[in-house]
Amino acid sequence: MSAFHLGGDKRVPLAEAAARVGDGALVALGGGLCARLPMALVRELVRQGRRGLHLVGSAHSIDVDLLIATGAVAVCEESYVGFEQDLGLAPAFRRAAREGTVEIRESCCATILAQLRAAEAGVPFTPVRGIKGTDIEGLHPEYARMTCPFTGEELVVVPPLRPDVTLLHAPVGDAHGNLHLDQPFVLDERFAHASAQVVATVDRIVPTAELVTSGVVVPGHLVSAVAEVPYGAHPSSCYPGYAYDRPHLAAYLAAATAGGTALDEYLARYVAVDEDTYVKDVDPGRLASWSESTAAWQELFR
Amino acid sequence: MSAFHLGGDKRVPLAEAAARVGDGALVALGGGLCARLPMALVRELVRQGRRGLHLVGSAHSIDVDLLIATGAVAVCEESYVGFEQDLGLAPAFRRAAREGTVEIRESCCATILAQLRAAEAGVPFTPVRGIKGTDIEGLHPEYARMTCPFTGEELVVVPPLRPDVTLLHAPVGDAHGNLHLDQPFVLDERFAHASAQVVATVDRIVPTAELVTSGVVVPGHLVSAVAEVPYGAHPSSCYPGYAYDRPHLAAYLAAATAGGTALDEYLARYVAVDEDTYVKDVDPGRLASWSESTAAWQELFR
Amino acid sequence: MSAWSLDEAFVVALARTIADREAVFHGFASPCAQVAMHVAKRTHAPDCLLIEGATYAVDPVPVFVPPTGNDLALHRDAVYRMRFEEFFDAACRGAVDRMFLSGGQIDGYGSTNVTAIGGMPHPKIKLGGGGGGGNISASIGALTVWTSRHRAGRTLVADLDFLTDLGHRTREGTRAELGYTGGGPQWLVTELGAFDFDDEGHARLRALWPDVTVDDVAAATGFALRVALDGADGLLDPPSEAELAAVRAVDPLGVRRSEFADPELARTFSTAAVVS
Amino acid sequence: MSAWSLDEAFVVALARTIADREAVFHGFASPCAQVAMHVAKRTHAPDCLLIEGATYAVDPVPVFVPPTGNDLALHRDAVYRMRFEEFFDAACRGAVDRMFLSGGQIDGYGSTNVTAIGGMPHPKIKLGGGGGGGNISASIGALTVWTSRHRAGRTLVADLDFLTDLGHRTREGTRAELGYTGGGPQWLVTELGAFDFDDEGHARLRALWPDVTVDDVAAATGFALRVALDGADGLLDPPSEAELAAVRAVDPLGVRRSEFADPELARTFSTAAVVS
Repeated sequence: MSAFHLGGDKRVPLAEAAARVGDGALVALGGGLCARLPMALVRELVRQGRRGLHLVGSAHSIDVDLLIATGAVAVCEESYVGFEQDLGLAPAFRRAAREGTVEIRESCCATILAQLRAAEAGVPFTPVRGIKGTDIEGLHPEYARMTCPFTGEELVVVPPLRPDVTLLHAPVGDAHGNLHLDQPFVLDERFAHASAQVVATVDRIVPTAELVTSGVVVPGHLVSAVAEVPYGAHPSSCYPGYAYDRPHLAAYLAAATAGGTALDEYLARYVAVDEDTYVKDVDPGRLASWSESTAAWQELFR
Repeated sequence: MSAFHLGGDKRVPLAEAAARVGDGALVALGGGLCARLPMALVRELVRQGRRGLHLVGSAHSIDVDLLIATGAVAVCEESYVGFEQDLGLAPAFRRAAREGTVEIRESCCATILAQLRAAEAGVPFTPVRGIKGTDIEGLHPEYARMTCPFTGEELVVVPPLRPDVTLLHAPVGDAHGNLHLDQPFVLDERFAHASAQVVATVDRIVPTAELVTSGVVVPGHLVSAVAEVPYGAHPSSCYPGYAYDRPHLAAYLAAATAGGTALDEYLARYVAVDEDTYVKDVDPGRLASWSESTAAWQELFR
Repeated sequence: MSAWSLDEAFVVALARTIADREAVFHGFASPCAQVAMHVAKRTHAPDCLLIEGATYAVDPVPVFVPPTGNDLALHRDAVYRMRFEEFFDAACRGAVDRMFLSGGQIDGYGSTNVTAIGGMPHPKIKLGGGGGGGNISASIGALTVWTSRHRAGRTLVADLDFLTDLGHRTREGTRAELGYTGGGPQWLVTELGAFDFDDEGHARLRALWPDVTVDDVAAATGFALRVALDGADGLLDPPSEAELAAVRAVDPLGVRRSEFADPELARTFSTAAVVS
Repeated sequence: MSAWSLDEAFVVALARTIADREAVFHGFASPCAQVAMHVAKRTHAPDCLLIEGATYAVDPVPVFVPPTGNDLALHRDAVYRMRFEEFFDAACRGAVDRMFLSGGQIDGYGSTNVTAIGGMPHPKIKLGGGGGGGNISASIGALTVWTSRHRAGRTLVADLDFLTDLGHRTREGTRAELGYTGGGPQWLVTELGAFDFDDEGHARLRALWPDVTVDDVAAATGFALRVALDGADGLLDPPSEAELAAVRAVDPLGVRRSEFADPELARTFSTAAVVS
């Protein structure tokens, strides 16, 4: 009845959570860069052979690249996909752009934000500052220009962005789908409110009272399913549990850059397996060493 | 240099804080209904004889009514002014509306919100859902209508709302103007970001480290001045310190309804005096009894 | 034998307009609606999403209902509190299923005036104002409109002095013509009876309180009465013991009673007979 | 006698473009700018408002600069963290005074391409993308543009393959014609020299690193060089001991070095002479 997701126990196995994402869905990815990415859900979507996804997000990395590498993506509407100065360009993304196998509808952070807010506020258009005069505007025939009735200036206006589903990973949640995140929240809150549903993984399900002490950031009434998947953001970070797994990311990049057999081997070893096997293999427990000392923390990045 | 208010110790006496509000200023009032209203600042504005204010806010009560009663207000752009079912209509507001001494530009909560967001996001117009077809629209010649370029539907569009100053009261703050509030924040955050400056009172100035434990809600870089004024929200509530002072509010309403000498006596006793004298007179310490027991809490409302 | 007062049954009637698994909201200065929501949550609608008025707290369990709507007693220990903008966005995009609205004047299409008797800019009586109603009455799924001041004859009017909140029709046209997807007023509950809204969006009397006649209602109503008395889905039926217990537990201070004129508060009923 | 490397002096030059009491921001994947901001905060601009890249933390004291921009090491113990929307709103309304921008291509007007070499929809090399630059380059007070890849000759170009971020002019016209109030590029710092922007909004070479000639710059630059060598307000002057100490303290992992080709990292200088 309600557009909200009311009541009850929303815990499901990971496979069932990922099954909420249909082929061709408009999917928002939570987290940003190499932090708090919903990687267990991404891997499960690959396992389930999802196709034709329209991805939207701000600045992302292995989540988007892995989905592209496995042929799951039709449209990529992110503001950035890559591995920063540390590990460089995103190989599958770069190849797909060159070969035209994915439609690259590159966007800008504040434009995506404006579109999400329009969706949240139930209005069919909203103006944005900037973009006008850039070539980003030309990638978006769905935008328009309008003249301000008060000042006479012309601005780009954009339609609302209403993801079918937002995929989030949080360190803790409860059985009702209430989630606690630490800052930066990136666009997670805005995605959650603008989407038809949120599907979440959490490192730990905790009692509601414990969650309230930390603070509920995304309320359960926006969440349709939550799966407990320890290390569900790996190889991205999810503090305080685990830092970014630089060697694993480098291994992915080498495999994805080489493609062919190398990529197949990566996928067979890390994606085709279940998450328990994955965790045993990658041993993410070592990434908790960040909290031991500054030296130990730095060591994870050398 | 920056539009933000950077650095330094921003503590000032109450008189100096209120002096940041000029005659004719567009003033946003924090808090809502009878909770966390910036009453010490309101009383000080009356003492200083401020005139011609344009008030904006959501649902307010004695803050607006007292400023109107003392002739400080030219334009009232609130979504509600009154004392709910408990104490009824706002006497000075009602009288001023009837006599035409204040321009009543009544607005709606979500419209004010949309206007503040336009100011925050630096855009010169924004559409709103609703309002169209109501008589509220007719009170606002500054609104317009536009046709959505995507759907063809006609919506009301509104200009940004950029208060000259937002007046806030918070239970605690630090010397840099960082403020902690408890929810509901009402429009305090949005006002703070959309305004040229925030002027705040706090019940207590605490060390920054202590404030961080509670959580900074309004950051110091939005705040130009902060004054420590214990019970600065009285007779509205500021939990956990003090509940709503129902007998005092009833006394104000009786005086403002009667007008003339009765109002003069109220003003002489409670407004013309300094805040120390005020606090000694009204004895707000008794309003901490809410935390003793449910019975004691209820007693405050009987 | 059970006995109850009109104010209790009135709150129960409002509560019964809420379906389970709805997201429901009341504005401030609305104690009857406020109490009704908590009664519904504790009786037939445990899985409704209750958004507690001016606190925007989700499914709180109030310590008690105080006479002011932004008070800690209403939301202490809530698991989650919406931000102001979060609630209004949800309401504007149609994610809120029901809101309670009242007014100093209500017309036959369920539009309300909470701004000014005598209209603007020269009001005879300036009322408090509409809060967010002018926005969200457009987009919320359904509205339960109520008044406890029907009998005096000045509330249900043919023409509003000022239209603050949207019913089924304004001078500019219908909801559909205005482009609003919210369903508009579904029920209008008064201290005399209960109305729904017909295919033209006009109020239609569906039930009376036991001590009220159609003539009483007609005499108090400024628009032409449309009548289809069929019990109004049981809205005005005697409260159950559970409902009465919930009213009394939620509202020990009797804040709901502040909405009624004294003579209405004297109206009492029992399972045996009307005791008036 | 003090000695330093080009990467250290480069970061110091970027830092010196920041005035005290400015609100400054760097995008992600920008370690030189990131380190520069913390160097400025610890030396000549203690009262700048430092917004730490993709964490949006205000005036944090990083434990160290890690090689990824959304990491707890950058903002642990920060007094305040902006929300994503809070930062972008502030930038869009003009409350942020300076941003650092780089690009795979930069034209004479300081516009940048971080989207695609070879343009869209058929890129030869798809770059990462612009983050929020396409919006906020319009409205931020001033931009410090930099590149550590000038020498190769493909970065400073006459015409961009794709315009991601706004310099002083686009095909559609000037900033004023586009209606943008942000001041646009103020400085362009490269591993060869430093440019400002003249009255036409075009880059103008103002200073060279000690081991670089105008001919070196001309050979590496795709647009016609405008030259007004006057020291560029000392941007490229030798770092002070305090500045060098700050660089080394902020960036013990040398993350800034990832921006440079190996030969550039071998460039070292001292107070006595250029040692190259």
